[in-house]
Order: sequence, then structure tokens, then C-alpha cells
Amino acid sequence: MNFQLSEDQVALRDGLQAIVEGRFSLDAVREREDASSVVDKAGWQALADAGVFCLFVPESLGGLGLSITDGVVAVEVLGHALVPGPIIGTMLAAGTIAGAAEGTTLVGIAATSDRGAVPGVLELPSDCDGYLVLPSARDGAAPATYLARSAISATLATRSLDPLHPVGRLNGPLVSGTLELSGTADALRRRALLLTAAFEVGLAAFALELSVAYAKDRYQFGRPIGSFQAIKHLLADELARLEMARAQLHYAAVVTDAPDIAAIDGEVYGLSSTQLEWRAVAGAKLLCDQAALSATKTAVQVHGGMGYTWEVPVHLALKRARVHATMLATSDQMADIVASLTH
Amino acid sequence: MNFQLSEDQVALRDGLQAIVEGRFSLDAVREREDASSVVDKAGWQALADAGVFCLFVPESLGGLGLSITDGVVAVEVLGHALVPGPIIGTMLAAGTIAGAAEGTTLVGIAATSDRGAVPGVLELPSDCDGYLVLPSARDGAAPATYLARSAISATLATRSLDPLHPVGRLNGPLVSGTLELSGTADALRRRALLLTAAFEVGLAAFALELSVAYAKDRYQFGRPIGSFQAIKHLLADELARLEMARAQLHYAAVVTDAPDIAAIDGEVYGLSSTQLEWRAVAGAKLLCDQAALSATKTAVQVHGGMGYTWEVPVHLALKRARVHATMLATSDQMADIVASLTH
Amino acid sequence: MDLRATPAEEAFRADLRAWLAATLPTLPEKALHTDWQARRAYDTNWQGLLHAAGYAGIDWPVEAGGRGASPVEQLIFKEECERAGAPYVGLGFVGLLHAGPTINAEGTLAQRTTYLPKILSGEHVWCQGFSEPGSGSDLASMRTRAVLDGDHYVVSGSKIWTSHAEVADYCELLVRTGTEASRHKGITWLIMDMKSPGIDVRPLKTISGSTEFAELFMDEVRIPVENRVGEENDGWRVTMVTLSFERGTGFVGELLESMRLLRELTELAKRTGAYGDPGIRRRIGHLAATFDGLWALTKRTVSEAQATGIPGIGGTVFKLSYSEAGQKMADLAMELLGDAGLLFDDVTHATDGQSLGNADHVENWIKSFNLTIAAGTSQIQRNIVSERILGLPKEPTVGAKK
Amino acid sequence: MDLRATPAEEAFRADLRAWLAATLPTLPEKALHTDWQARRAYDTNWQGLLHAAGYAGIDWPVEAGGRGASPVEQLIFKEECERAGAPYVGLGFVGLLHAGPTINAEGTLAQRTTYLPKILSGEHVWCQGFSEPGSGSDLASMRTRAVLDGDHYVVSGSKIWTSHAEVADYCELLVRTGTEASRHKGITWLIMDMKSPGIDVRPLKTISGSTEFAELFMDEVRIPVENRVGEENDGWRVTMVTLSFERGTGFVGELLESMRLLRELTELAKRTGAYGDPGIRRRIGHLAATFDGLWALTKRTVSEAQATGIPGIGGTVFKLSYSEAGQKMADLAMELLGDAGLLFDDVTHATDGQSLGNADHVENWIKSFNLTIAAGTSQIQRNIVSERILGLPKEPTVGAKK
Repeated sequence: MNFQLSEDQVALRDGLQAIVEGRFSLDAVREREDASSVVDKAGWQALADAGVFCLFVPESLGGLGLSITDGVVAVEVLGHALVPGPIIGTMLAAGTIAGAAEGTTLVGIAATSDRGAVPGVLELPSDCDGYLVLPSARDGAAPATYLARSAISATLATRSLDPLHPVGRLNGPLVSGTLELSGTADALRRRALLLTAAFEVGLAAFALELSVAYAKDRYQFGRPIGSFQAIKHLLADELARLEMARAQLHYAAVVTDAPDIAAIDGEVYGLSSTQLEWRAVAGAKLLCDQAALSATKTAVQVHGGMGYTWEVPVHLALKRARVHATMLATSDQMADIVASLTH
Repeated sequence: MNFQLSEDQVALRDGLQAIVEGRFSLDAVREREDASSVVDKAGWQALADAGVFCLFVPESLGGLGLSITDGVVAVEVLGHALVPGPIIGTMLAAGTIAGAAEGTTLVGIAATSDRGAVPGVLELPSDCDGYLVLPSARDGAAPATYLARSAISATLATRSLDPLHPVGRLNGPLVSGTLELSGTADALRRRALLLTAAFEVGLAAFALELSVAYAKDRYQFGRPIGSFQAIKHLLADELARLEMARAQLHYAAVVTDAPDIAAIDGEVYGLSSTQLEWRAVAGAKLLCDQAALSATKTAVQVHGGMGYTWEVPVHLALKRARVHATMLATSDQMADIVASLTH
Repeated sequence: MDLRATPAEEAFRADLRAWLAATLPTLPEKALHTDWQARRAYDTNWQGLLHAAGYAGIDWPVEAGGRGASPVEQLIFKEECERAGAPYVGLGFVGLLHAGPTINAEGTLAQRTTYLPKILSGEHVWCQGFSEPGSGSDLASMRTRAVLDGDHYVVSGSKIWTSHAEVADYCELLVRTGTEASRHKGITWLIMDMKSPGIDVRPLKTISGSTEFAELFMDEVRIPVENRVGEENDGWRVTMVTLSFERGTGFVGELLESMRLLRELTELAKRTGAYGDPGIRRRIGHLAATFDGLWALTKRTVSEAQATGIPGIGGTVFKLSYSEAGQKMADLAMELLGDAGLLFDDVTHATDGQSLGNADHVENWIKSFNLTIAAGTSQIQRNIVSERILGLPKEPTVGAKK
Repeated sequence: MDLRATPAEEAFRADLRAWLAATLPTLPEKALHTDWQARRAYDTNWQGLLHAAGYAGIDWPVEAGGRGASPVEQLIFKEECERAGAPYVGLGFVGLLHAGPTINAEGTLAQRTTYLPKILSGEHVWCQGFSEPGSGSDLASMRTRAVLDGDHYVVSGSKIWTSHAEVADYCELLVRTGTEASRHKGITWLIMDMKSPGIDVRPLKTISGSTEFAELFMDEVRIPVENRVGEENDGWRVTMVTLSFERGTGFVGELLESMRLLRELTELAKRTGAYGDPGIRRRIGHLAATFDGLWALTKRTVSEAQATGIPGIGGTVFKLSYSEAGQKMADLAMELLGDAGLLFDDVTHATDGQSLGNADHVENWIKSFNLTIAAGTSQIQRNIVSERILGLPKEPTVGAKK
């Protein structure tokens, strides 16, 4: 048993980290705030050139042929840097949708809502060329499809919660695309959830690091505020939440990559390998939702008044955490899945 | 508008306080631990002589003719001292059941459970001469009745959670008593809930005082532990919870005494006076449950290892809080009532 | 304990209710949130109407031109205003709730005569210059410096979280006149004319995207000595005198607004079907009980203030519980909204075609983060509660670090 | 990252599983919880069986007579034992998990030869004399005093939270040999024979009513100098050397037990109908995900220990999350039980006539309060995590109080 990042994974992480530091510095990312298009074309191209989008594409088709676990490692880096754009959809579409791997086609994810009364919204309507359409979880049999942006009627919001991840309102129910994707919608959904959770882990780590740095630098009452237990203990709890979430995320990625391990572990709980995979993925998403929402909220609190200013970047992590804890699925849905697989 | 205790109420509180200090010192109360009968006859008689049990009996019938609000003030004092025995049932039975007011008949409350699958338990089966039987909340039309202990088949538990409030297992479903009580079961239930909440406030205040005293006295790392923010902030939160709960408890008692005020306040929320009364009472019980459970749990934590010993009395408050947050109704049921009256 | 209104209280409420019913329909359209001049005009107009009707400075002493209402009447005033949907105190809040009362308590006759009437009538808007970028929780560490030069103080430094500084006429300003080590004992309270040369106001954008706060930069601003309220180096005491001026009614508007939002949320839960989920219902029930409890606590606090002149502990613990409940409600709203919580543009319900009211709830969610920060972080509140009420020992003073 | 077992790990697991399946049915009836002599006999018998099968001291080096299993094999050992329902380490825990490893690392050859084999074989039971009534979180403030008198230390003082002291043969004892002000630097580690004159053991009743702990009073107990492990005044370091001996597997048994309890709770919720409540289901889901996450964290920690020799941060943060989840689960159990949670006697389900299992859940609820206290309160844990991992500054040392 080996739960450490492999040498290749460390190299992947560090290499991507270097690219992100060059292309997606905080200043560079913040230039996209309130832009109608948040994607910086040159930066996006750099990600494509680094192989981010063709990460899952088999080597025989010119991709990197890497695993979901590798993808999780990569997306954590992107989340930490708040990189804007339809990263996850594009990664999952590459190999099927022309141009996704190369960075010329930007692919979002359009998930139909499970709450009938609340119409869905569309992520990044000004940036995406098309969408992976995931049917409602209740409609388990329906396949995932691809739909061009031009085939969706949606209105860009004048003001989105997250300036770096704007959304649009769907003007009518989402219809299935014409291009049917291989693999089940169910499997695609699990992968999308895992990568989203990885982005959340990056956000949580970013928020925690900002908070720790601020707590060391900021003096009040003649002491760094990080020497007060009220602050220290908040941050210790966030670290505990984050490390647990990250461990479960990596575990869930590993069993997604290796159905044989899922089968062995599932046996202990009386679950099939797919059920074990779902339990692991839903649990990971739930824990990562909590880690990201909590670490970013705590970051605002630790920064005090400064945390409530637009200038300090914690709110960007906070808002993005809300986006990723909402769009594809909610924590409540994840908790219900885990419960249904606990017996 | 006057939300202060009246002079009479202050006198009632202080007078009872003096009796309790004499008769129900912590040492005296602890002598009843694990006794099959937790009621000390002399102490019980002293409470009767002080008018505790005839508090609600009209003066024309030899009672004190006091209000529910007065009763709440009195029961807070008893809760603070962990006084064991069927106080609330006896207070509510006095005037109807012979001997209750005089302290010679001890009356418990037997509420039939709303959870069909979990059979009810009976409080203080070795002490009570009889019980007020409150039908299930779902059976709104059924009257409250009185049933002699001898008519109930129940087995004393060999080990109860709370050594000062032992319970028994009902050996069969609870039947209605033969003596029908005046007033609706619904109104009786609200009064019982209020007085139980008052006992909880007493428990919470006791636990908080113990904790504050310990935190001042106990030194670690060269400082009283109460000077560490981790401890201070826990206790500040408990005080906030307690004061809010107490205010709502008093408010609920006042509207229970004064339907005209309930009617006026209900108008604002579109509620009848009985509905407003229910909302106030259920909210009070819910907040008092939380205050008592939380303050007693925090007391264990603040006392550290000592809090985990039998010798230090915090566990007695903790266990009693659990009893009173469970028996008559649960917090979940209260929350649902408040929600159903929020519109 | 008698919660019935006295005849005087009933009459006060009836008169006020009638006046509000007659007056509110005559108000102009609300100003755009971002148009500060228009907002000033709107708010000062409303203050003028209150003034004419005898409701200006409801909590001010009669001698100062206020109504001198009892604490209970103040509560009734806030309650009726909120329930009738009357405007908030708005831009007038620093003048009416803090600078005015301070000047009345500690100012000279000349200061009182010069400044108080125009605060009450709505003519003058004040802003507050207390917090500094380096002095948030630890206000006594402020560094904005005032040096006496003849009959003027010359002030240099910067302030932050100055509300509505762009449209204010005056600023209540705390400056350091003693050494930095003097902390509380070297602070002075000044009245600064916002038209003075050397003042630079820069809007401060908050995470909600709004700019109701500003940073205030002062470069050798000259303030006449006659604008000093209280003695030199006695500004901390002067400030504290009126910090407890609001006898427990400081958050009444916010609390009543939260109760309204919760009713709207309950309605929303019914429309989306979430109300059928007992877990959601219980969360609503918990919040409703908490707000009810806070409302009872407010009444008790006001009643104590009326009976004894001192608001008691209710006011001190209120904010801790209220802030936490407010954040929980905001989180619940976001969960109920789901995807519709990701934008401010109106989203309509798929079945009934009506707005989900998402913009308000999202705005409220963002603002909820400030509940545990502004006006004393929850961490500072817990220090205060544990030390002043529970009597727990202070932390050791920083000194001999090893 | 490869979670597949190596062939060696698979073989280890298979052998162990077979041995457990063959051995467990041969065990005698479990001893009564309150009968300490019987419990000692039961636990030492089990240790003897482990010893004979080569599983004693699974985590001890081979040189010390242990199995020298890898961290992953240790995890497998705990996992299989828990899943097979094998006895816990029981009364052997101080000897096997702390005193033994300490003597192995810091003791003389004579000490190692004298004490280690009988710990491994189960012949000797050890207890721990570290905490004192006045020294809980602040262990370094201990006051039990040892004075050198010829070739003996003469020890007077008292210890608390000494597990199984009544039936122990030896005690690992920390005493103060330096001045009180010397704190960490004046502590010495001694082996105390529990048959020495001057020792008084008084059972300490916990809030669960049990007496597995005791207070230990020492009145001029004479301990030979040769029983000192390490140098005089170096006992703090000696203690710390083995505090990290368990490489991340310290709570594996508890975690696996919690996972089992949660499955039982889920079953209970289904029987009582509470499972139909989505709010209850979500709480179950949250707990299951948390325990899964902690299990993944454990595997990662063990894997790090295996790869680098250092358990990494997982082990440090584990207890914070586990304690909180354990208390949440215990609260949920009490809510699901309702009235049946108020007694330890078996309550049967009204419909299916089977036990609700309330006694176990109530016991677990009471014990859950200790999760955030024992082995370092959560407050101390947060200090450690924030200072050692996040690098936040320590609190100022108490000194110049003003």
C-alpha cells in the first residue's frame, strides 16, 4: 500500500505549479474580474501546451494518458491559483470533442437541476463553445451528451456571485445534445465531482495559507493575532478539515482509477465496486465542500475588516467555493448518497 | 412594558433559594445518588411547606394562586440545585390530586411517545404515587388523565442514565387514567414544557457557574485556565445561549399567563393566541434544551479530566439535561412546531 | 413582569403608526444604491420629515432638542418603523447615534448650539474617523497624529471604514496627541470639517462590490482647538461615554429585518418543495426560535434600561448570538436557492413564474460575513463577555517574552 | 499512489486472518467489566496467545523481541483484529505501547533484559504515573518529588488517571528531581515496582460509573537508582522519544469501532423509522463520510511513516476531527434512541421485539465526552497543530503581569 504521490505526480504538480506561477499570478487572475470573458487566451493555451486538457486522453491519441488521480493532483494546483475558465469540462471532453485538448474549444458542464422548481444556470456562458450535458441524477439511464453553446438559449447575468466564474440564466429547460458521449453519464458525473472537489481543495489550501500568513504579520494588542488562541484554533480546525478532505479525495480518485481496489474495499461494506466508488466520491465531494466553504469563511474572519474588502483576495476563494459546492451537486445530495450506501 | 421580575417574584426566588440552600445542599442531594428512591421526604415536605407544590392552586382552595411565570422563577431555583423528584408533575397536579399540594402524593408525568417503535419509559417509578398521563401530541383530542402508580406495569431500571432521576421501563402501552383532568391536555403539555425548560435553565446556570469558578481557580502553564481564550470564549458563548433562552422562557411564560398579550403579539405573525403561545413555548423549550445540553457539555470540557470524574458534580447536570431534553418532547419536535408556526 | 403596554406607550404607538401611514406614501422614489448624492438627499429629506413631526433624535434628551423618549418608546419607534417599511436612519447614523450624543454629553455650549440642531434637522451629515488600517480590534493603538500649532491641531494620518465620507459635512475624529505608548491615555476627540484642505477620501470597495465605506487620508489638516470635545488626551473616555448610548436597541432594525427574511425563506422553501424536508423545517424552526429569543432578550434589555438606567447583560451577549444566527440563515438561504444563489439577476420560479428573490438573499449572504467582524469581531465580543460579565481573568499583558 | 497490497502484505493478512479464525473461538468467556483480576487474567492470556503466535509487540523492533512489522502491517493487524472481534490490548497497553518501547529505546541492557520479555509474554502488567491532580494539560508542572538517598530515590506525591493500577506490577513514573521552576528540565523517568511499601491506590470513579482509573498516592516510596531510565533530569526527553512510537495507528481500533457503531445506528434508524427523515439521513451520511475520510487519512499517515519514517501531519490532525465526529455520532444515537437513551437496561423494539442496543449507545455517549479531553484536550491539540504545523507564534510566556 502506498498513499504517497508518485515521483511522476510530484513532477506533474511542480511543473504545473511553475506554469501557473508564471501565467496565473494573482495579479493576472484578478485582471479578469468582471470581464465578460474570464479566460485569458494565452494562459489557456499555456495550460493546453502543458497537457492539462489532454491529461486523460490516451497516449495513442496524442494525450498524456494519465489517471484521474493525476488529474486531481493537477486540478488542486489550478484551484489554489483561482484559475478561471471551464477547466473540468474541457479536461473531460478532450479526446471526444475536437479542439478541447488543444485549448481551442472550451467546454463547460451543464447539469440539469434536481430541484425542479429552481431552474438551472449555465457556467461561463461567454467563454464556453459547448457543454457536456449531464442528465439529472434521477434520470440515471440517460446518456451524457455534448451540446454546442449556440444551441442553448441563456442570458449572461449582469452580476454574478463570483466575478471570476460568471454564470448565465437558462432561458428554457436544457435539452440533450446531439453528440452522445461514450461511457455512462454516471461515471462522467463521478469524475466531474472528483475534479471539482480537487479544485475545492486547492481553494481551501489557498485560503488557509493566506490566513496563516496574515495571522503572523498582523499585530494587535502588541502581538501577532496568530498568537491568540481564538485565531490559532480556528486555523487548526481548518487544517484538520482540509487534510481529511484531501486524503478522502485521493482515496476516491484511486478507487475510481482501480476498480479492483474498489471491489476489494467494497466487500467490507457489502458494496459493489461501483457503489464503493460512489460512496468514496460522494464522501470526498462532501468533505471538500465543507473544507472549502469553512476555510474560506474562516479566512474572511481572520482577516477581519480587511477580509471584507474587495482588495484582499479571500472573497474570491469564498465565492468560488460557493460556486463549486453548488453547481454540479450540493452537499446535501452527496450526504444522502453516502447514507444510502451505509449499511 | 416591564420585563423585570416583580418584587414578589424576587422574594419568591430568594425565599426558595434560602430553603434550597438549607435542605438541598449539593452534599444532601448527592446522598440520593443511586438510591432507589431519590426523594428525601423531609426535604420534599419543606418544599411543600414553602408552597412550591400549591403554587398554582387558587388561594380560595388554600394555594398560593400564583402564575406560570412565578412557577418558572421557582423551578429555575430548583434546577440550579439539581433537586430530585417529580417536581413538575406534582406542581401541575396539585389542586386536582389529593395530597399533591401537601407533599404527601408525588405525581410524575407519563407522556406517551410519538415514536411508535420506541416504547416509553416512566420517570421515577419508585417515588411517584401516580402520574399525569399526557396523550401523544398526535392525539390532540384526548384528555389528560391521572393514573395511580399501581395501575401501571413498569420495571425499575437497574441502571439509569441519571442517578438522580431514575426511570423504569413500561411493560406495556400506557393506558389512560380514570380521572380526567380539567383543562385541555394541550394546555397542560405547554405548562409542563415551560416548567421543564425552567429546570433546564437552572441546570445551565449551575453548570456555567461551576465552570467559571473552576476556570478562575485552576492554574496551568502559570495562568488560571480562565485566562486562555479557548476557555473564555467557550464560556462566553454559553452565557449568550443561556441569557437568550432565559429571556424566551420568561416571555413564553408571560404569554401563557396572559392570553391578551398572546393575541396582540400573535397578530403580528398571523397567529391565534394559542398558536402564538405554542410558538413561544416550543421556542423556549428548544432554546433551553440547547442551553442546558451545551452548558453542561462545556462544563465537562472546561473541567478537563476532573470533569470526567464522578466526584465533580458536572456530570449530574449533564445527565439531567439529557433527561429533560428527552422525556416530555425532543428538540426536534419543538423545532418542527416553531417552523409550522412561522409564515 | 408585565408585557402589556402602558396607556402612554399605546398612545405613542398609535400616533406614530398613523403618522407613518400618512407620511410614507409621500416619500420620493428610493435613490440608486450607488448614487451617493441622491442617497444623501433621500435620507436628509426623511430626517427633515421626522424632525418636523417631533420624532428626530428619538433617544436624545429633550434639552438637546430630542424627543427624550423612554427606552420602551425607542423600541416601539424602531419596531413600527421597520414594520411599516420606513427608511432607515441611513446616512444620518453617525451624527444621530454617536457624534451628536457625544457632543451633547461632553461638548461646550457653543459646540452644542453649533452642531446639534443641524444633525437633528438632517442638514448635516457626519462620518466617523476611528478605525485605522493598523488599528482594528485594537483601537487604542491608533497612530493618526495631531500636533498643536498655535490654536490649531495639525493632523496627519489615515482612517478606514469611514461610512459615507464622500458626502459628509463633518467627521468625528480620534487622534493621537500623546505618545504611542500612551495608548488609551493619549487620544483626543476632534470635530473635523470635511471641507478642510488636506483631506483625501478614497472609496473602499467591499466584498459585496459596494462602496459605502471609504478610506480617509489626512495630510496636515488644520483643525481649530475649539473643535476639540473634552480635554486633550481624554478622547477615549469621551468616546466611551456614548458607546452605551443605545440602550439595547442597537440591532432592533437588523433583527426585525432578519425575521422578515426568515419568513420569506420559509415561503421560498414552500415554493421549491424543500419545506417537505423535515431537516430543512427544523433549521427554519431553530432560526425562528433564536430570533424570537433575541427579540425577548431585546425587550428584557430595554426594560432593564428603563427600570435601572443600565441595559444589563442582554445587550452585551446579543450580538454573539445574533451574528451566528444571521450567518446560519444566510447559509440556509443559499442552500435553498441552489444554482439561483450564484447570481444577482432575478431568477424566476419554474412553476409559478415569480421571482425567487435571489438577489436579496445573495446580498444578505455576502453581508452576513461582516456580522462577526464589524462593530467588534465575535472574538473581541467573547473577550468582553467573559471578562466583564463572567469575571474571567484577562490574558497576561505582553511583556517579558522569553 | 497505489493502494494495492504487496504480496507480502497480502500474505501477512491471510496468515493473520486464518490464525484469528482458529484462535478466537478458543478464548474463554469475557471477564466482567468490574472484576479486575479476571480482566487481567483474560487480557494476559490473550497476550500470551499472541506471543506464542509471533504477533506480540507487532510494532516492536525484532531486536527487542517484537515482530518489527512495517507500519502497513501494523495497520493490517489492527484492522483484522477489529474486524474479527479480537480482544483489545486491554490491560497490556501501557507496557506494550509506552513503557516497553521507552525502555527499549532508552533503557540499559539490564533493564531491557529484565522487563521487556515479560511485557511481551503478558506476564507483567504496567501502569502509567504521569498526570497529577494539578498537572493535566501542563504536564511539565508536575510536583511528585524524588530525593536521592544513597542508592535509592525516595518518592512522595500523587498521580491521577493511572489505568489499572490495582492489578499492575510496575509503573512508569515521572518524578521531579529538579526545582519546580526547572519544569521540563527537572523530570526523571523511573520504574516503580507496585509492590513497594508506601504506595496507596484508590480507584477513581468516572462519570460512566466505572473505575478503570485510579489515583496513586506515594509516601516515601524507595526506588533503586538502577530503575532510572535515562539520566537524572532527562525524563522529559525520554518520554517524548516514544510518544510518537505509534506511527499513525493509535486510533485505528477506535475508528473502526466507530464505523461499526454507525452501521448499527443506521440499522436502528431504519427500525425506528427515523431513516425516512432526510435530515437524519444526511447526518448519517456526514458521519460516514467523515469516518471514511479519517480512514483514508490513517492510510496516508501510515504510508508516509512507511516511506519516510515520519508519520507526517495526518496523525496530528486526526484526533481533532475524530473527537468531534465521535461526539456528533454519540449525540445522534441519543436522539435516535429517545426515551430508551435514559437507561442502560435493554429496551426492546415495540414491533420487532429485539433489543435497541441502547446500553452500548448510552455508554458510548458518556465516554464520548472524554474524546476531547483524554490524551490531550482538543484545546491543547489545536495549540500543537497551529504551532508545530502551521507555524503560528506561541502565546507570550507569562511574565511581567502589569
